[in-house]
Amino acid sequence: MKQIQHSGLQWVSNNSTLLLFAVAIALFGILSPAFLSFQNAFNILVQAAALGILATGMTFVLLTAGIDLSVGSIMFLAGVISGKMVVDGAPLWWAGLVVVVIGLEFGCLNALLIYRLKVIPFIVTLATFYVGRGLGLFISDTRAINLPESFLTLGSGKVLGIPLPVILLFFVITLAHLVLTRTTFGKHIYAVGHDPEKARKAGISVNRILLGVYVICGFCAALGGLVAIAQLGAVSPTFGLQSEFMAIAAAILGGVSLFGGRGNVFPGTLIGVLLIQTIQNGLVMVNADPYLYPLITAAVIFLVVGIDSLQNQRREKAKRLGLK
Amino acid sequence: MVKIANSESTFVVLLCLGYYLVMTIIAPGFFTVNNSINLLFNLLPLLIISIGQTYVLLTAGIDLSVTAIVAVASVVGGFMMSSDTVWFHNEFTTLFLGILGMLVVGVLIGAINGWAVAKFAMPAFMVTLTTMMLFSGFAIWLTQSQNLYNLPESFVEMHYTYFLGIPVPLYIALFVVLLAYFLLNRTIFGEWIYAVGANKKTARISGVSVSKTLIGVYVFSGFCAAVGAILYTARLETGSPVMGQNILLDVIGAVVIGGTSLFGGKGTIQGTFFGALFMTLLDNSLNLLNLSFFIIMMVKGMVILGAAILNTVVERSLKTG
Amino acid sequence: MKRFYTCQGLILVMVVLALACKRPKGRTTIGISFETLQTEYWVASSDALKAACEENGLDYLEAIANGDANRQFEQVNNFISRGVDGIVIAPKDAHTVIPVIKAANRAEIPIVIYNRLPAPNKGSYTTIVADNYEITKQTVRYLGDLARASGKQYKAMILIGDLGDTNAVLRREGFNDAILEYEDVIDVVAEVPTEWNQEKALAGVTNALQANPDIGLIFSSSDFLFPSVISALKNAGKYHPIGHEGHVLLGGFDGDAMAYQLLRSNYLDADGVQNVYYECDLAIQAILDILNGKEVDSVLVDPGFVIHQENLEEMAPKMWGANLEVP
Amino acid sequence: MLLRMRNIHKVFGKVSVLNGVDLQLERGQLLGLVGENGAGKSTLMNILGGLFVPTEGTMTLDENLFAPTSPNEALQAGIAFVHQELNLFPNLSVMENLFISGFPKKRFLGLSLIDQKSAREKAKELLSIVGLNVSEKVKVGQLTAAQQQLLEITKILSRSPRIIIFDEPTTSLTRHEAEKLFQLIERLQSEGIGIIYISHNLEDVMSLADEIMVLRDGNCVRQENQNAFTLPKLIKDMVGRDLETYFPQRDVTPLREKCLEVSQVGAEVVHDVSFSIRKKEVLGLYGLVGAGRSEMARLLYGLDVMQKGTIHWNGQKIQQPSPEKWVQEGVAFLTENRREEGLMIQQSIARNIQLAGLPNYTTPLQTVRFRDLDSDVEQQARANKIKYNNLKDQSVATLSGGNQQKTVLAKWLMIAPKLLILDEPTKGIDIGARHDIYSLVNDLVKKGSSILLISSEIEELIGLCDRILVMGEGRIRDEFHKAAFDRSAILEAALHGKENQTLAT
Repeated sequence: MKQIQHSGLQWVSNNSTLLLFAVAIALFGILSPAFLSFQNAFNILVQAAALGILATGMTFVLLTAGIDLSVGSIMFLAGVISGKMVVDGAPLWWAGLVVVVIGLEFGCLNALLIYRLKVIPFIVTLATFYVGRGLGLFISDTRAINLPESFLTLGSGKVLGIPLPVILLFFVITLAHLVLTRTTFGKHIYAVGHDPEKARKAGISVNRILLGVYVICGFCAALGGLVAIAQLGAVSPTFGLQSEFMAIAAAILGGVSLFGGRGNVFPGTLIGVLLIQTIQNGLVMVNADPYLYPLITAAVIFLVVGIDSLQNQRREKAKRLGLK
Repeated sequence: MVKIANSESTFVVLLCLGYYLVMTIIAPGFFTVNNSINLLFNLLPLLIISIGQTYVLLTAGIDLSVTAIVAVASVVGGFMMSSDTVWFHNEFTTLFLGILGMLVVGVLIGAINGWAVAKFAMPAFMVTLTTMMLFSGFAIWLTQSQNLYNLPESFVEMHYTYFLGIPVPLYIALFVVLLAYFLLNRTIFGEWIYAVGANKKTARISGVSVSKTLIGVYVFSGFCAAVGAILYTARLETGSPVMGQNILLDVIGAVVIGGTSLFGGKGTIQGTFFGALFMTLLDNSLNLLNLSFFIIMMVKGMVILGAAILNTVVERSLKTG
Repeated sequence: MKRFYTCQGLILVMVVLALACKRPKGRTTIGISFETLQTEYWVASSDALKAACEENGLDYLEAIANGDANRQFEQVNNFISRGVDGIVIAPKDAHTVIPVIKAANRAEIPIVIYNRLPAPNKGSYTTIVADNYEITKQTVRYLGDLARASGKQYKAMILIGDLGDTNAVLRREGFNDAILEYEDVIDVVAEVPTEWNQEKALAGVTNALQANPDIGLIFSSSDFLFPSVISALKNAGKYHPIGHEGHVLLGGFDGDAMAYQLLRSNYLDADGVQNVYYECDLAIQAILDILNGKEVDSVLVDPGFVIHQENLEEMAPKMWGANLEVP
Repeated sequence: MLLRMRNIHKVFGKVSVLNGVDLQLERGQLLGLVGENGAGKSTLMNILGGLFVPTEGTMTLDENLFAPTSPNEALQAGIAFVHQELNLFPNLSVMENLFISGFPKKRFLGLSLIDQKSAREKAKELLSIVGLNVSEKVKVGQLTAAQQQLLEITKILSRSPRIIIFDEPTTSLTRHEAEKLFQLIERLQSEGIGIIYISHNLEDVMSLADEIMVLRDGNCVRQENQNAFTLPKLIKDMVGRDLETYFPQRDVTPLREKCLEVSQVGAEVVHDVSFSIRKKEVLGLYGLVGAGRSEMARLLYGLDVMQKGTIHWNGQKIQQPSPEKWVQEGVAFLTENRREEGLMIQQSIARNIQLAGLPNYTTPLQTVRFRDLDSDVEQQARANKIKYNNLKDQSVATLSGGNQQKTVLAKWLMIAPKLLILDEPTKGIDIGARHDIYSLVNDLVKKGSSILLISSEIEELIGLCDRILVMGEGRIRDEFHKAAFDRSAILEAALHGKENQTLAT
């Protein structure tokens, strides 16, 4: 009997995010019937698209025990440059391409500094965070850029009745899931994240893996930025601020470890993203004080991280004692 | 170099010195009394907050919540001292309790950080990230995004009040710096900080009270952030929920340039002093050269990166040679 | 030794960087400090101020604080260190400008506050400000008349700005006072706090429209929030031109290019306009007057005007947004 | 001749680790390689494994010259190394670990994907060869130590090796699991694979090996057929002298008075352990790895949570033991893993030595009396014969293993411990430093302290202890008094246990 109770408790703490997600849905559903509408479910997905894409990229980096603080700046810089281009009459696809290239370049820069010069990811990406945002502000002259109609249609467009951002989100998540579970590269990411030294011994080129994950993260940041501005219709100087933290939080909520090697994009990170977005949306639906949003979101993250840390302590001890 | 700096901080001392000389020549209005006072007042809060951060980094932690602590302390101080809310009628009581309230807020948030890091073994990055979100949200919620004004005259005039020919904030900063230096270099707490940062397991087995030490450093960081908030609030004559939201880079940058390792166990107060000085010099001089803040932002980012690269290069050459 | 060379290298870079910067000339210099250039209104103001300086043969330094009051304070202090002859500041809010005024007074440099009225204080300064309350009231009255003429009942929403900013407060008051006169036809159901932030505005309007799908009148305290309003309206399927039966009455404030375009394309009903060129000329003139020892009033008011579909042709030339390129 | 290493020399900096070692290995032969820690076993094997290039000497593999410059090259040539620390990723599945260096692939929509189906089939096939009966989908972290070891061997077999080096393969295995491993090794031998087997468990080596090679101080003492060895002879070859002279004499007899009494202590892997230590007593604790020795010590010291039982210290009951309390009481714990739990590796020697004793050097204001502290630290460093250049500026990372261990010991001697718990104090330490440590221990006992010595080396325990407890499967199985010390009886107790003897099959 005791054994069953114990494992039940374990299940709860192992799936704290999923549970919170269910609780959140039930709670908001009771408080506001409109919350449970089909339309609102789509709303949540649309609003989650940008963060979801961002967090997917972040998951790759976190899996190697790295961190990328520069994603918000990449979003911003990509938004500013593409916005300027479109305003100046460049075609949309050309701007989109430039956005992607910026994301890739920033990812390369991060990765090169990390593995060539052996500076820790935190400092490297903190620096590129400031350089990127500074550059963006320099180019935009700190002005907001209002985008033409064509951008907005990208954000609100639908294919077969499904909003474009949602399609993009699911495409990115499916691809990421495939890469992580079905390719050598994906398996090597987990290996490097667990122990780079062991990975090297197993004949894995750690540098190539690092390059790969930061490039993917940069790419996702740019893409996420594109999705976000296509919904906003404008790039303000505060665009993307703190996005990196939300992306990290979403991934951590989804069970990704800051210390590498543990976690997945699907269902992990996706659930984390949906939890955050559901809370945000639900608070709106029940007409909560908007100033409470960050408080509640932060409290939820704190809770999940706390539970995970206790879990982790237990795992470590079990590992040391050779138990399962 | 004399004992003012050990080998680790020689670099940053030279950097400050050289930079100061160059700017004296080329930056208009740099080498003036007015600007020197300016420099000093810009330096003090950053220095104080960076010193708190140094303590945390020495234990291989990080405190991202300093910006939120500055904001909450500023707001609470504003509430307690503003003549719009009239809590106390005596100016001295207002001032005393207001400042005490700010310090208590800092210490409390620090204690929450430390408690979560020490007792739940939560990663410091996540703990302070969430407390940052939580408390900056809290500050905005508390004030509904409003600023608090009409602070007591004696409080807002702090920067222009001289005692024995020295402005009051300098005394405050001096107190914090000396306290920090004393705690770190003369007491068992300081030795324990280095030990916890160098190797938590070894420290624990050697009888070091790891949780007390960890809670201690986060509390100290919170305290320093609150002192920084006092200076910021007085200077801007406003209790603001967004106070200090842009200083995180400057703080971490100052500490890292000052030679403190993010992996713990290595770093000094002297180093952080010069690190903070360099960040302030950079800001002030580039400003005087009429560069906009975003260019300064980029330069700062690159300078931090440069310092980190140099640090690893030096460390590697020490290892191989 | 290696370290020594690195130091040298760093210093060299700095020297080059510094030399690349402009050195000021010996003429009268004005320090222009903007809290933000985020909106077109500030951009246009900044351009107009610089143009006014050049017209009067003045040099200028410009600093932008990107919404950080503390940074703005430090930037103005740096102006003072550099020995500017006058300061024009568009401050973050009514109170954080007070220490700035004090610093300028201490250094005995004339200071002009542009577009935002400071809270009462003992400093000496001159404020150039549009009559936010009155212009808003007139604008909303026009919308109210339209509502009453239609004979329908309207649910209304206002996007309010940063309430630390006097302008936002006055515009809100103007809106509320004007609406009181139309209580019979207009019911205010939503007040969306935006803190002058487009993302917050988008979320707020979207959610308000979700909660009250029958909102029929929206007033935005600033034109730069229109992209958010329109995006939200489109998502809710409520974005229709004037004349369409689902048209939502729209009002704004500032008179920027987007507002002009919306007026032209028949989506915007009325817009309160501040006269940027007039205000900027006033600002520079005020500084020159003070430098020449003349007395200047502490508040100089720009009366502004309301532009709407009926007086569009007549007033467009005076609307600053109409003279900008449409983005 | 499958492998021949001739006249191998290896010099690191100024230290000569190998001085002309010769080694021969036939196909299907098992060579037991024994020697004390620091004798040069791992260096020799690392040269064979391509990690180091010998300073002098040649190797031939199947009569062809063989000079690997990287582990990969050695692997290509068919030299496989089963390290003590397995090169597995616990966060990946069995199948993924098997193919981590090269997955079977297929193409799908232009993407190069892992061919799950053929990978799974191949994995199943490989697993069945070694008789590892687990699903290929299971995460490696969920396997037992023995299963992980088998998996590592499976991984190696998939590359068809010619020589496999086993480095202490049984340390984390139960006896039963070890027996199964031996069967597998025998099978590998019968397939013509040459095996080099390194172990401290001399009984195992004696029973498994065809030939035994003894290394001491970088020299090959002997390589001969195993028949030529007897256990005492083997030990003498390894240590270089008789045990009596190897361990310094101590003329102290334990007092009657007990200082520590432990009763019915238990937690996850420790069950109902009761024992006591007398003042001035050296109590040994022997057991195989996994017997729960270190775990028991950690429990006592408050590093893990004690679920039941009581501890009395000098008659006082200790509530919720913690390192902090123990250090205050004068109880020290030198742990097994020096780098992770004993030292602050990047910090100076002085900082390391002073750490535990700091509370004894504080004023009421909590400031540290640095002058007294510094002189005492220096004195202690000298007393411990630590070889250093600069106490305050030199990091312990620059010291040799022996000097590092002496530094940890110095840290504990600074609190003048009344009870010192030593967990494998001489692991990986050269003979000279060992001797120094033994002397320090004896001196301490003479001054009135007690010692709890945990060791895997029976000789060490016999040489130093007044009494030896033997642990197995988390319980105390037997107790031996100095007069009745008997190497094989102790080992027998550890392997099978007194109570279990009849049950053992």
